[in-house]
Amino acid sequence: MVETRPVAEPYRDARQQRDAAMLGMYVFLGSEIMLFGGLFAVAAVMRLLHPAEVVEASKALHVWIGAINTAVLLTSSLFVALAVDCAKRGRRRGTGAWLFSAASLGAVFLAIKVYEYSLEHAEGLLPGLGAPLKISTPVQRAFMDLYLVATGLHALHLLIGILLLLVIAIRAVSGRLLLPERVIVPVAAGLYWHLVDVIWVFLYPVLYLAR
Amino acid sequence: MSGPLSLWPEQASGYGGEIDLFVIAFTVLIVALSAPVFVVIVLFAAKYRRGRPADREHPQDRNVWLEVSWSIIPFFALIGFFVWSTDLFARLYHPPKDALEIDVVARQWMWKFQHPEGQGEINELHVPTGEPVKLVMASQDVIHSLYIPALRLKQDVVPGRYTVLWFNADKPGTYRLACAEFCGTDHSVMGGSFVIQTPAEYARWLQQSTVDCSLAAQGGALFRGRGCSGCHGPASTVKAPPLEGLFGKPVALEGGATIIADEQYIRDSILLPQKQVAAGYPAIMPTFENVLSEEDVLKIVAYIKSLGPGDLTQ
Amino acid sequence: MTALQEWPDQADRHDRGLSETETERQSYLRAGYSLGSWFFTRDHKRIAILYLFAITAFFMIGGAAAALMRLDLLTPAGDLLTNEGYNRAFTIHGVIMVWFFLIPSIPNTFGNFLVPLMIGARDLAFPRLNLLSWYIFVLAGGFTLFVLIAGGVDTGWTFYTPLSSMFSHGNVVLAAVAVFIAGFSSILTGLNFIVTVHKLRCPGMTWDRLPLFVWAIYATSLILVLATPVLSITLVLIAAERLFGLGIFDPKLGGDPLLYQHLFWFYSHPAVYIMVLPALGVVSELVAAAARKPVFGYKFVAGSSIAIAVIGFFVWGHHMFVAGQSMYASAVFSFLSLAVAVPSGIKVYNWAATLYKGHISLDPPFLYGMTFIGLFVVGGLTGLMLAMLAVDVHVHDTYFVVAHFHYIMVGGTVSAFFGALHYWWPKIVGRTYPLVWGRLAAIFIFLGFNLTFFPQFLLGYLGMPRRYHVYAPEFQMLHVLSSAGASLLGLAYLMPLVYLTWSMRYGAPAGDNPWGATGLEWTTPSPPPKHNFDEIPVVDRPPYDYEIEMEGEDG
Amino acid sequence: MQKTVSFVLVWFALVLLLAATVTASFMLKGPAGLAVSLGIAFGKSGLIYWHYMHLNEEEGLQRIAALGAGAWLLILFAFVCADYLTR
Repeated sequence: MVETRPVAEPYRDARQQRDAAMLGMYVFLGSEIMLFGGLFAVAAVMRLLHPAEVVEASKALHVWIGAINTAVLLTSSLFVALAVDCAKRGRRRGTGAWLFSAASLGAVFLAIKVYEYSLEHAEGLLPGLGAPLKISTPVQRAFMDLYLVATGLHALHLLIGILLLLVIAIRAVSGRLLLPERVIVPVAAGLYWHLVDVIWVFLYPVLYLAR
Repeated sequence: MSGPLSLWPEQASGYGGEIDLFVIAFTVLIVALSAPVFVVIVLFAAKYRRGRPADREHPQDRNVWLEVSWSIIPFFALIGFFVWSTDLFARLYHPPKDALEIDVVARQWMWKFQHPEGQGEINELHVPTGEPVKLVMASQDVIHSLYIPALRLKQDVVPGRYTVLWFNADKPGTYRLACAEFCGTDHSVMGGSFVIQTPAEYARWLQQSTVDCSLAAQGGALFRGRGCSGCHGPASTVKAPPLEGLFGKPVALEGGATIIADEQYIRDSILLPQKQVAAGYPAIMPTFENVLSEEDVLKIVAYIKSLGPGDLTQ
Repeated sequence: MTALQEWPDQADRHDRGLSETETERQSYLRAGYSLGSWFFTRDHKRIAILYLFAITAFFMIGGAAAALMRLDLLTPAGDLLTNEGYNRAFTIHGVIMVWFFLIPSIPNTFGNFLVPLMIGARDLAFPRLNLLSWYIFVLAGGFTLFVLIAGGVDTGWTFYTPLSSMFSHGNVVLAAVAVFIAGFSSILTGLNFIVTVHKLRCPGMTWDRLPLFVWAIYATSLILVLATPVLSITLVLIAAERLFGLGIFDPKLGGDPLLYQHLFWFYSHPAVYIMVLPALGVVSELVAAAARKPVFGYKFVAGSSIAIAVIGFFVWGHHMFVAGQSMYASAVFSFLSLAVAVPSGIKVYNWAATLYKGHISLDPPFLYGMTFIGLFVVGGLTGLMLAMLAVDVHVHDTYFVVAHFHYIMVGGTVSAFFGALHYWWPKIVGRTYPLVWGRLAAIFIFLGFNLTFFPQFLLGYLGMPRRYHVYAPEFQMLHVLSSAGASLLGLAYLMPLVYLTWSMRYGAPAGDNPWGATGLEWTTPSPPPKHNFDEIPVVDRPPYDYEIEMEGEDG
Repeated sequence: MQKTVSFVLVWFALVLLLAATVTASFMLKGPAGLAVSLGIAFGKSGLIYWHYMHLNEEEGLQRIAALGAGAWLLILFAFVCADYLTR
């Protein structure tokens, strides 16, 4: 990777700076994995303690909506990968376009998610607010709580990702982001986006497909 | 409970004695492990003070075998003690079958004790000597911990399940019992006295304390009063599993698993009925979560335990 | 003790230090005087100073809460505070000391200041991130203080459910949020150190030439990054459970309170090593410098830091022996807890061996180092006793535990913190302090500490539960002793504040290397210039290569 | 260019795996179903990490950093589950 720009303070050369950035990003993503890991541990324990009821609760969720959303995220990841590829080649337009479409797929995911929540709320699956609870047992309610927290936290991460991609897309197109010199910026953002995708890849079977 | 200064706790059971022995032995070990370090540091600090004339020829800055030995040898010593203490610990998990059972309910900020014949007491526990006593403990609210220093024993009391503590007290007297797990505002006053009596005194004490009927009988009253008998009774038309002679027997569950019907199982079946559904029966039992207090549940459990084959039909 | 020696290396002594020296004029301290030049600095050394101020403040607040408790415990009835007040006091003490003093203490001050200097770098890998994590830390700290003092939280620093999630009256949610925020600071700092150590070592600074302090900070950073997020998510669940009646830890919904304890201790036990590993690193430096010798068994000592960090993740269950955990799990956790003793033992024995045939000085840093070793050994070995299942059943949640972890945390980490302060102070401010006062403070701290906490071992075995405001009269005498010691300890902790501040103006200039120690940080002027090194150094020799005489010498 | 192609191929694989996991959920129950769905999830994330997250271009250190946390979680899972299974 060629870098003509002078390197920032603590670094001796561009290679070193780039490696540091990559390593830092991977480590940060590691901490994100540990964050969601706690939730997955909770899910595991629930399943261990109440296998039958967890399966019951899981069956109540909308498998197909979840599947569609998974597909949406996977596709968005593809777009991000393509965007990064363009960035490496210094194609500003391409970078911006792919990032923008990825971000909009992220928005689609959120829209579908909100629609799904509203369905579940109408069906009386979601605890609290309004509609009467149709959940038969306390454990199933606890499972729905976990579902809410996990998907909610994931949605929050996705929202941050969307904003990140949009900002970078704009900066790339407008040329305020030097490409390919500062390709590290879209690369790092892309890593974050892919991780959010990976987390969903695990959330989907654990929450929707417990049988 | 003597004057303002005491240095070693009273001890009221053989088990407590074994713990003290272990602690003394282990203290000897750790002194043996640490004393050399202190001595050596002080010696060197004096002998090799900067500017002091001393033989400093050929100092070493590594010696793998030395290092390996002083990391491995203490470890083996420790393993010996590990086995010893784990053996002592394991005993706490195997209460004798014939133990005298006393129910304990903890709540902010008091202890309730229920003797089998129905005598209840608060913040005071009477037990006889020479007979194993098994405490079955439940919590109404937060986590508490029953701590009896004289027995060197402690067990957390966790909401949502039963925990067990058993002992064989042998020294009559009055000792302290306390809550060891922080449980809120009045945690530090959630304690009382633990009274060990000779069997004769204990029997006399049971006589004096007034009761209408035994724990199981009270449970039976609840069993009918709360409508359990409506389904589990002999005359019922609803298909509900029979409870006679259930306790301690294996139960086949929906989905193939089997489970031994212990206190915890009966408790869960009353409060979380869907958790383990007996095979072949519809999962129609409602939860009694907000209907029964922990004491009620313990009484019903005692009742169901008391049911021999055919008890319900007469 | 023989006559107190004066400062070893006395460059330009004639100057009684009142006027500022040439090196000081070019130092990082004089690189800009405006507030902005401090609060928007990206210089790791200035950020270290910012942390030093914040942490000292939190130390005093936590200490004040402790003083309040010790005062209250003078009488069995606890006449000074109400039950609620006492619970709030120890919650303040715990939360502040753990998350806002102990965890950031050595890494964020001395780690920040020294890691780049020690590995021959101009700064940490991400200077802006470094400043950001200070702001996050201060924000979280201020918020916590507000919550704890204005609102009042009475759950203890452990936030056990269901007490915290359903029954406590305090502002648990806000407290959880505050600690959650502080977590980001920890993670970012750890991340910064990891990348710095990997990517910014100067030419020739191979892993087997890395100062042991850097090894320790690196190990600590791994824990910070891997453990803190689990605490964060656990706090989120607590807050959610309290706000929306989430069922995860609620037995009524089939949840399990013990699950909270598992998640909490998966963070909080490794967190103990976050607090003590940097201290171990500091002491390795102090011992080597005091003995003017290479640390005995450098590779073992370095490796043991990593070993402690890793094994530290396998032992959390030893906090749950009487909590209702499976007996088999308890046995495994007990065994693994013994395993931690091995690397810790290696360190202690190797330090002792380092002194053999050295030129040992009894300057303040070494006195603190010895204090650390002594108290750390006692704390560690009583820890082994707690790891023994049968004993833990008796002393768990008693003052025995309190005494044990204060020997590690206060006797260990805080002593090492003061040791580091006295050792690197001349480098940080460029001036020397009166050694006599340093020695006196060290001795008082040692005495005061033991008087405070040794009686608590006895109290614990007697059956005095922790977090007790009202206690049985037979415990009073020991409590009075403990409180007396605490007051001595408190005064001793204030002494350095006075003479170190004095030294900044009236101390003699220290010169580059007042201790005659090795290590890149001593090759720079004191205080170092803004960019640490005019050109990046090249390392061509092992660490701690003090010249070793082969013939016997006479002094 | 062939990079783009490989990215698209990876995407195809991911979608196929998604289809697989959904179908499996209708056929398999209990531990078997869990094993399969988790296995597939690991497969998917492996593809993403290797191709989209550049691990195929990075050298050892970065790979360890990226995957280390995942491995670390096993400690949490192993011991917590061990406790619940042996109570």
